[in-house]
Amino acid sequence: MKAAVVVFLGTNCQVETKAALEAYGFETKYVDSNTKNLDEFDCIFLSGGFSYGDYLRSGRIAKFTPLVESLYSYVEKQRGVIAGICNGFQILCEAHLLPGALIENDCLKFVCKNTPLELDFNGTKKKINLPVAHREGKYFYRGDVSEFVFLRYLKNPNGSKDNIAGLYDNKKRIMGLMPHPERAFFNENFGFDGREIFKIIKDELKRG
Amino acid sequence: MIILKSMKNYAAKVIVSLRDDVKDTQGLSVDKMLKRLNIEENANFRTGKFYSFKISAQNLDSAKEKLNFICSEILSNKVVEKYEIIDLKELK
Amino acid sequence: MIILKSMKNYAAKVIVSLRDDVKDTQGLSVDKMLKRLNIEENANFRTGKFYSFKISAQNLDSAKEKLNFICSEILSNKVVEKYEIIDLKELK
Amino acid sequence: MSSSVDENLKKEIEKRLKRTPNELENHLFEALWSEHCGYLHSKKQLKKLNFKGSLLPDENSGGVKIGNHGVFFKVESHNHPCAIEPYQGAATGIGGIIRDILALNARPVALLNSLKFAYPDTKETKHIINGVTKGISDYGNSCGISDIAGEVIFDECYKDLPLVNVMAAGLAPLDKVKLSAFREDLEVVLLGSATGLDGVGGAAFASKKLAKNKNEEKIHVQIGDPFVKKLLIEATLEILDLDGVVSCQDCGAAGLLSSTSEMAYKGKCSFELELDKVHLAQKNIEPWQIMLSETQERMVFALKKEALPEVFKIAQKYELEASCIGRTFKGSNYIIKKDSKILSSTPLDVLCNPYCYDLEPVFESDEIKYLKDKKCELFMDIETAVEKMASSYNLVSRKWFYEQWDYLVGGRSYVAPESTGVGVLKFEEENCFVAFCMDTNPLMCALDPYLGSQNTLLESYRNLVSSGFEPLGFTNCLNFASPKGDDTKYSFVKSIEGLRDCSLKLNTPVVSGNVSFYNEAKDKKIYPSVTVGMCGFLDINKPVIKSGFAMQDEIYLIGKMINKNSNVGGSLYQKELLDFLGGSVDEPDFELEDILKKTIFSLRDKKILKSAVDVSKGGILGTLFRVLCASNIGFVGKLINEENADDKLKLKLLFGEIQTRYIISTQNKKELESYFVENNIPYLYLGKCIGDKIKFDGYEFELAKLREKYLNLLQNALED
Ligand SMILES: Nc1ncnc2c1ncn2[C@@H]1O[C@H](COP(=O)(O)OP(=O)(O)O)[C@@H](O)[C@H]1O
Ligand SMILES: [Mg+2]
Repeated sequence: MKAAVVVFLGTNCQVETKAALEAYGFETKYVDSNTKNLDEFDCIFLSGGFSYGDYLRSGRIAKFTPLVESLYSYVEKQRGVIAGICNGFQILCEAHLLPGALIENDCLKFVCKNTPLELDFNGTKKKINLPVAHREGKYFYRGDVSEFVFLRYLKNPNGSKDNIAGLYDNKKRIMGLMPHPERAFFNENFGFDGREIFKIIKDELKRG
Repeated sequence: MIILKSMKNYAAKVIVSLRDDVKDTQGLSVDKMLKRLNIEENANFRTGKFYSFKISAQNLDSAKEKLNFICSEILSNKVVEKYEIIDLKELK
Repeated sequence: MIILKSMKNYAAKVIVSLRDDVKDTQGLSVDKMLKRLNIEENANFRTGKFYSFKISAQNLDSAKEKLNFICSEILSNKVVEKYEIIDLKELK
Repeated sequence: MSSSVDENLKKEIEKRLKRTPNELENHLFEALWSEHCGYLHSKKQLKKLNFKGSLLPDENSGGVKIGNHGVFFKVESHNHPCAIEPYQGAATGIGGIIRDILALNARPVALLNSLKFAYPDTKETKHIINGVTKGISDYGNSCGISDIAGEVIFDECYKDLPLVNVMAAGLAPLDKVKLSAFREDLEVVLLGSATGLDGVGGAAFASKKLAKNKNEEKIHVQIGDPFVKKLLIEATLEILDLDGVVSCQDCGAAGLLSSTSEMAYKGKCSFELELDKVHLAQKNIEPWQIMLSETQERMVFALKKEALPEVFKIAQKYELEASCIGRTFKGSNYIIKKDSKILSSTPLDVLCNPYCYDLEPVFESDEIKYLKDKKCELFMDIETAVEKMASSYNLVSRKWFYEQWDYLVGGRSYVAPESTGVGVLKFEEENCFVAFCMDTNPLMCALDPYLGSQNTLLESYRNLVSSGFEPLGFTNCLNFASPKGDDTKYSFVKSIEGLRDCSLKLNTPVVSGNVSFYNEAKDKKIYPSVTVGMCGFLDINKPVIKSGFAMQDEIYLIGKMINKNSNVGGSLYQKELLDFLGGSVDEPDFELEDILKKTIFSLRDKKILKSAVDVSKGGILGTLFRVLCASNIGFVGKLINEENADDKLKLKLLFGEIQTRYIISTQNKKELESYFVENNIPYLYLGKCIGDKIKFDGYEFELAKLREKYLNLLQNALED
């Protein structure tokens, strides 16, 4: 399976994300913001960081790149899975590939800490811990997205509506989450629960 | 981009703020502070972002159109934000 | 704080932005993007914050005084920022 | 010439130059012959330090060698800028120290900081603390460099005089390291943000006392752009890997002038700078302003002509501006040209080799003697004392700070903050972990700069040892008041001698550092604040030792034993509980330090050791209290080891700070004690982790109550 790890100017979690994907058996490649065709990849990863400095609003400027253009056609063709972590999630929301938006944390500060979460995938619920690290991670939406939510905070760190930490689009081909699974992957001190997220993605891909 | 001879420059000022159904946490925090400092009981703060910039266009109408595009597509996200043009005038 | 019977309410709108001699890094970055997107060659973007709120005072003059105090002491940092009152009027 | 260069220096310059400097040159000298750039008062003293075993101590940053890699680390002060504009001051401090590491072609991988503030109870101080914290957060997080450790100290001597010392660490394969010296016949390229008026005159500003009115200083504010910094990091690392790129230096204090003149001086060749070539942020900027601008996010490269196209290509890829601003050639002059006219040509050995003052001989003043001779006769009852110490700003959790800083980005961070005394990075390239920490002990340095600076260095050393790391080298930041003052001269010289002697005894060199004088305002100066940042090594197959306790852990003290005759001058409890500063500072026992290190390492290897922590601020009880709160575990035991102790003595035994001690825990009492006996290790059984109370010698405290303060005191103070 082949995964692309997207590197915008200002992205900074690509190394860990790539390492985690490779540990999960993906063949991975970095792609930059000018990439116009993503068809060779089964899975596109938008990793964390501060794309274009997160100026104006997190994820906003990245939206205007050829890469995000090509994400639209990737989705249209139903080619593979797209996953956005942290800044990647913000970009997907700004690009309206996922519903809702991520706005400034209620505490008005950057928050970096390990948080307990409930992972709810295919009907099985599980408690996991993942680190979060963001300033604009409060999820806001209108309408009802509950059936697409797969990750909720058990101790809400940012004021997200309904404790939402991660969700799918309605076809379950695009997923976004604020916590960093790639940071809970290699080291007992931060746990290994991140692997659960990569497993879901792999299962999604197998599902075809 | 080809800049035509007939292009004029316009100065634009815009405010982008959260929609009314989105909690304005920053505003609430200033409210609290003013209350604590005994300055204002209930200031009902709303916050937004202010942008001023120059755009070039052939006439005021097309400047307006361009400005609306910039505001709706680049400076704001309609899911959570709204914008208000507070000034647009030709630069001489 | 004792709120006197004769207090009136005023609506204030304020813009706080970087002083002209202070580099606006966000603005520079947006300039670059607008150029990259072929939207505007040299937009000279400046960014700031917008606040709207209510203040109570006995008359317009003391409202102004209070507003200036809030702007200079709470909403802005005079080392790098300036403020501009764009509106102050009585609320009926 | 401007008033900030004194008359004697002015004469010296004319004598060496054999003419009167012109207007532009006046500005050049004012900057390069400033304390900040020229180290006028410190240069002779710094030579005393022990650099033996360090890697490239004369470069932008020195380091230590691990296998085929260099680990480079350095600390920088941004005290003056933070007093004026805390947010930008802290941000650009981080930006600056990152560049010093980057210039060597080392990827910056970690940040640390040592912050000193007044107590957070006034609006002004809260503004400073919030601004500094957010500045570090917005800048460091956005650049993608994890903030792994540091310290925060509160004392009223830092009122309006905050100290913001930031440290960066980076890694580079030894064969890729680039130096800063020019060579002849190279093109010189300036990469990064367009030069503007920001920060003009910053070097001179940092070389004098703060003016009373902050607004007078506004022209000096430097503005940081972390996004551009991130691009600059990536672009620089690519450029420095190109063939034909010879040398590199950052543009820090005194900007373009300081970097290029130093590079030329080190490279023993002439440099000709063409001002018209420099890419500018604004028109109407004077030649001297271009030279002295401290616009952030700029790097200087010297390279062979053939490499130019590749360099510009990389710049373009990262959307950075670059310009070729001049060239080097055989000679020894620094030449500035504009419109093909020569504006200035000065010999580099005059420009870059400022007059240096002698601080010696120095004397211990009556005031210091008086302090040392003072005896602490004050006391209070133990219950109140414990409650008070448990809610000391200086002892509670730093969570409020570090949760605003990304301590995980980059994939190397190995432990969470406060789980050990150091920040740890995985360094798989050399199959090891490296750890860093920062420490300062202003109270001890105020009483006895010689022992105080030794104890500071040893605190870092013990932080590393208690986590299982072998100390390799250290950096330092010497924060002092004006070097014109006799007390400051004395404490500066003694601090350096303390660091030197301690470093020789530990066989651990200094690799880099920074000096910040003039931390004083009208009627007020800071305590001498010697900040140490240390680096250590651990084999990747060995466990990092944590400080946390678990239920049923048996707790021991090893090392020096405190008694009624111990010297506890400079202990936190005297200052915080009794408002007392005086008495003699305890001396370290170097032989025992080494024995304790070996003990901890071998107990770890025998798997007898569960946790270890050095005993520092707050003494035995202060240290226990912090670990118990962090671990959320109760304790029952005996801490007072003298018969019939009164409250005064009890305070000393519980909270007194002496050197060369650790608290360790085990689940294997028998083996541990027999190891101690066999190896003749001084130890004391303190008690056991059990229940939800802290109980000792007839006293009893609810853990939950103390812990609430421990976790939330700072947040409550700072967010209110
Ligand atoms: N206290 C100190 N201990 C050891 N080295 C020091 C100390 N202060 C300065 N240095 C060294 O002097 C050199 C010049 O420092 P500095 O002017 O601060 O560099 P930069 O301008 O690159 O920040 C560096 O190599 C630095 O490590
Ligand atoms: Mg340097």
